[in-house]
Amino acid sequence: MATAAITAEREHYLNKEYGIRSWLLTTDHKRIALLYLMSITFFFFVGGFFALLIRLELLTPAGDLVQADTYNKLFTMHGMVMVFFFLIPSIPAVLGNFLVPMMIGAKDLAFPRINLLSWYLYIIAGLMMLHCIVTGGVDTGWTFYTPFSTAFANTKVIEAGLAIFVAGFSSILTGLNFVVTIHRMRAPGLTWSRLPLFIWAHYATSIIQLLGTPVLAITLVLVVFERLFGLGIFDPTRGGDPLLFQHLFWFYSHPAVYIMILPSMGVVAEIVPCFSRKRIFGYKAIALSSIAIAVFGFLVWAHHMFVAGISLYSAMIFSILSYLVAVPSAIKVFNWTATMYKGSISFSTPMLYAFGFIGLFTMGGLTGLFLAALGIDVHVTDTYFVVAHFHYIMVGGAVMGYLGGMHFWWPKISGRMYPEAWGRLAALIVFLGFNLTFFPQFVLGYMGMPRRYWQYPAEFQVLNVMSTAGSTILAVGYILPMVYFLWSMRYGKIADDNPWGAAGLEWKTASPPPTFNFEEMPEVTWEAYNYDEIPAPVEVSLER
Amino acid sequence: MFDNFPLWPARASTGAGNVDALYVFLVLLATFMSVAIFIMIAIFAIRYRRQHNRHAEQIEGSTALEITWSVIPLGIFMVIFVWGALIYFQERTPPQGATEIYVVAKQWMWKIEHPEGQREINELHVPVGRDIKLIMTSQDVIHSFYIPAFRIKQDVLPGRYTTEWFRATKPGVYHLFCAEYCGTQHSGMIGQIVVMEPAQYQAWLTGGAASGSLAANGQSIFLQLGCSTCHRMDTQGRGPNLAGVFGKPVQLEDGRTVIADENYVRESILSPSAKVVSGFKPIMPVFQGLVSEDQLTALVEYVKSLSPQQSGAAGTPSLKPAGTRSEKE
Amino acid sequence: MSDSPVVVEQHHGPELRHHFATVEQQRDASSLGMWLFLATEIMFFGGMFCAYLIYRLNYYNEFAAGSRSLDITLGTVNTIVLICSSLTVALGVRAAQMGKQKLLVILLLLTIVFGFAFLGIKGIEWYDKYKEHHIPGATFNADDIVHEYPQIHIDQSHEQIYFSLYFAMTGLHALHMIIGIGIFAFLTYEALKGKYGPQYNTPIEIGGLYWHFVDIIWIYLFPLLYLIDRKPLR
Amino acid sequence: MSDHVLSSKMYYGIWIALMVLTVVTASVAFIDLGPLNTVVALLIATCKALLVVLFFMHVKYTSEKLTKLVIVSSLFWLLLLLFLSLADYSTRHLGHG
Repeated sequence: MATAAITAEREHYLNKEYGIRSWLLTTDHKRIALLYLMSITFFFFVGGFFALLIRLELLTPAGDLVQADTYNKLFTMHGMVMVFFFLIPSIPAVLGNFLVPMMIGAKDLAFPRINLLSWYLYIIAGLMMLHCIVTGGVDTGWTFYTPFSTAFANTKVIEAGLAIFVAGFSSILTGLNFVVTIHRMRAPGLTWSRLPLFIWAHYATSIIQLLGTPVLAITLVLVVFERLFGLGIFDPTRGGDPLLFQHLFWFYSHPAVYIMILPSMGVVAEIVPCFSRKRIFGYKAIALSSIAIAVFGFLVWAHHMFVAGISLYSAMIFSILSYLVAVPSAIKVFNWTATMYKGSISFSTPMLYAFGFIGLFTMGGLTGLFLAALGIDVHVTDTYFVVAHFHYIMVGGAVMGYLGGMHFWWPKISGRMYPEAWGRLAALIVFLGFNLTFFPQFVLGYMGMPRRYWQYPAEFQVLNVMSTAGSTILAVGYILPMVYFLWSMRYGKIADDNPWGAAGLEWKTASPPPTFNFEEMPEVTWEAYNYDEIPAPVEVSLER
Repeated sequence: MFDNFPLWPARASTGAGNVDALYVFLVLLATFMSVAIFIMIAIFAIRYRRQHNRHAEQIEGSTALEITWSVIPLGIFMVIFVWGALIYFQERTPPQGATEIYVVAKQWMWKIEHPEGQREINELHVPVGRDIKLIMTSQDVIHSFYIPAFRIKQDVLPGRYTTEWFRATKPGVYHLFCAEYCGTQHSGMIGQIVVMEPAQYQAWLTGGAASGSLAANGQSIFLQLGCSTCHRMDTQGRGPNLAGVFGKPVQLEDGRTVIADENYVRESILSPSAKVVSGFKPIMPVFQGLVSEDQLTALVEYVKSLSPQQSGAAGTPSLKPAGTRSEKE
Repeated sequence: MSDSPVVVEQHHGPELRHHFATVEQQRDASSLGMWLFLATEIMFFGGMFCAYLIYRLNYYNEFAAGSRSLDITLGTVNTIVLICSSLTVALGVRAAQMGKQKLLVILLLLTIVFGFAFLGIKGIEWYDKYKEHHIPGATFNADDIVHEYPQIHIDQSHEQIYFSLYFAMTGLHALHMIIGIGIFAFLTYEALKGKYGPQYNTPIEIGGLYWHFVDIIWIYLFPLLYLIDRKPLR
Repeated sequence: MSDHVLSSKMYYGIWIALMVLTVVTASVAFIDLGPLNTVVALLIATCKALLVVLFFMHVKYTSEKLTKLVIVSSLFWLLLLLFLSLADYSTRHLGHG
């Protein structure tokens, strides 16, 4: 990977060993992070390809590009691939894997071999998913609603279910590793109140992975059993209740949204103070709000079921609880904004992504208020309003945070700088493309266009064309960073150990770090985000 | 078909205005909040952009400020919750005396039966200004009956009845969508809601080739299946007399009490032994798989018609005593 | 790994992995890891407990009748077998702590024997269910149960839900038992090589935690599946 | 953690208690206590589980609060799942289809 030019002087995790075996059998969390980076990038583009086909089909009201069955498979596999093979592992398994041990001053995660195992499980799951896709695919929607998935769909439901089961196992093991590492491996002096907020966010995420994922696993097992052996637990013709499936499914799948967004919030909480040269505003509130989101996130699942036939009274309970989870999110947004007040703000690429994140997450969160309001939800649920809302959270939020984090830590990961001008351009393209793609969908949703429609009435066309146009811009915005990241590995400027003048232990070691992260094991004597004690770096130049 | 303003759906029911009002409130609130955040970020980013001669001022936080911006949103959220819940309560409480129309969904069509016996597919004719209650079930997978112009939607489940209601206010033709993904032709499971002036509607009703009222249909199925040999109109039958039963509480063998609503009647036909009426033996044969959803609908409507005062005002739900279970499936 | 530039080989045994500072830190980490894993297992079975709870409340008659059709003697014996295995595991951990190598191996082997005994008895029970056509699916038939209790009302399809849950719960529990036996076979192999002693016995301890947990799941499955309603019929 | 070795007598004691409770729960099931049958069965099961957790799994002797926290929070989450699901099922009969 790295070239001989720099490796002559210093040994680090990239050049310590060479050859495919040194990667496939590594237990170094940093190398595993890179393995994950490559695999999730692959799945991101697979899922993105499906998304583009979906958008192209929706360019015209008639179903003319692909068959109805094909379209149904496209949105199903777009959802499954993006949720289970990109979003859920994205930040935790790549940035989290790379940074959690370094940020707490540890040599590695607590269980390095389990870490490698979880990557292999992910790959096995990914291969199962790919096999499922190329041999015919699955058309249940990523939600697997019964009795369609158990008794009516004649696509590869079992294979897809098992793939997600295995991916879930991988996700559980990652979360388990993080919790143990954060509890047991912190450097001397690194108390809980001195932990970076990125660590708090990952701790909260891991709680959800540990306690939520098994419920999805057993639910999918029951669906598989039902198809294989005809159990009838979710089959209404045999006294089963299809709503029970929805309860169990959403018990995981609502908190899963927080698995995707919490790490992104952690990334933003690192970027904003660094590029404002400020201590973070209200450290405690942001840290605790991560935990609060993880806990409250489990109390709100049935707001996906307000029109599904649940009781009126439980709908009201779940509606009011849904508003509770909005409060900690609001606190975070306000505190990030307040952090910038009287700062010294730089417009570097990671900060642009952080701006984008705050803006888009705010809009996604606020439209969540619409969906939690019972009377509105009845009208807009299962329409494009919901589609727009969760893309604002998951793409506008989670993916923006992921890209921001990738730019922020790329010098540490690769030892090279990416071209700053291209970085800013890509951030702008992503922001514009994203809004053009998804904002029209809010309007479409309120007008009543249902989701998962292969063909639609003609009056919805103008907005759909806008959305499709936006999606092509978005695609360019996503391909650009991949290109210049690859380019920078050979031609990028050599990065300093701490190019941003950032606080945090990961910046106190070399770029790229040595195999065991630190030449000398650190001892922490300072508070988090001590930007008053670190001089601002020279601005990164825009050349190239 | 649609208003001149193409970015807003038609508004054609009494409930739609309420939903729109809350929606407009939320749009204003969300716009205000987003713009406020954007402007703050823009001002801070420009006013405090990095300059050589200026350093950041450290501010650790402000508990008072943080409490303020937690409590005020919470207060606003509670207002939204109450407002939304009121609309929802109204949407899910059909008024007394609503006309009851049966909907049977299947992959991929809507079958609709009027109490007068009219049958329609993928079309629903209703008069302006009358309360309409839809009693819906599915033959296969979950569907969802969605009328954007009325702002109502309800999933249609196999194995039980769900309901929704509306009162149309404006004649016209409106979209009917299936909103819950149901397989290959999900996007083809659409139809029309035709709202007519009462006079026209009456003409439409009489014009169609109705094959007797739904209840009358039910009666002939009732006789055909031999139900009447046990369910006699006196006290001598081996099964309970069904006259006047609908909508009333029923004492069961095991001591429980249930309300005889649509779901109870349905269950008692399909799985008679589940909730046997006190004083009777579980001798009724199981009709699961022997009657179609359409026949079931007619039978339910027939049983309902035996309780005249209840017909059309089936079981005001809020009056049901607690501790009963009527929606088992 | 051993040629790391920073870690000077300290005076510790080979069982200490490079990235831990002390043996205590390593053991605490392993133990916490296992407890967290058990927490996920609780939620895994929790999904089935949730389904069980809701259907039992709705279909009590069928659940009671299904419960009666299970063999309570075999169920009780199996509970006792598992409790005995838990004892041998607990004593095994103690033997390892005290450095009694031979005793440790014997206790581990005994545990495995109990494990197989449990699975054997479970297999007999399943075979009986197979003969009675109580396995859910196309061949399911609960006529015998319906005829046995003419005084209560039994819906065949609801009876099938009981047996669906019975097989899902006991089946997944048995799968955990099989995994447990695998783990203990590995531990026995290592113990035979004399790996465990007062200094280092973490694998025995966390393997034991897993075994006890599987035992606890059964402790709940037994009353929930076998003892729903055994009292004399009215 | 459980550095000090517990006496084997105690393990046998716990084992005997577990055996007795098993026999008791199987026998009590044959006595008609009405709805209390379920309560008693679950109470006995919980006692047995507690004995195993506290003694066989050494939780009573661990100084580690974290282990207890993990156990308590996983049970809390399980109860969340059960109770919030029941919130729907137990109120559906109240109507409003």
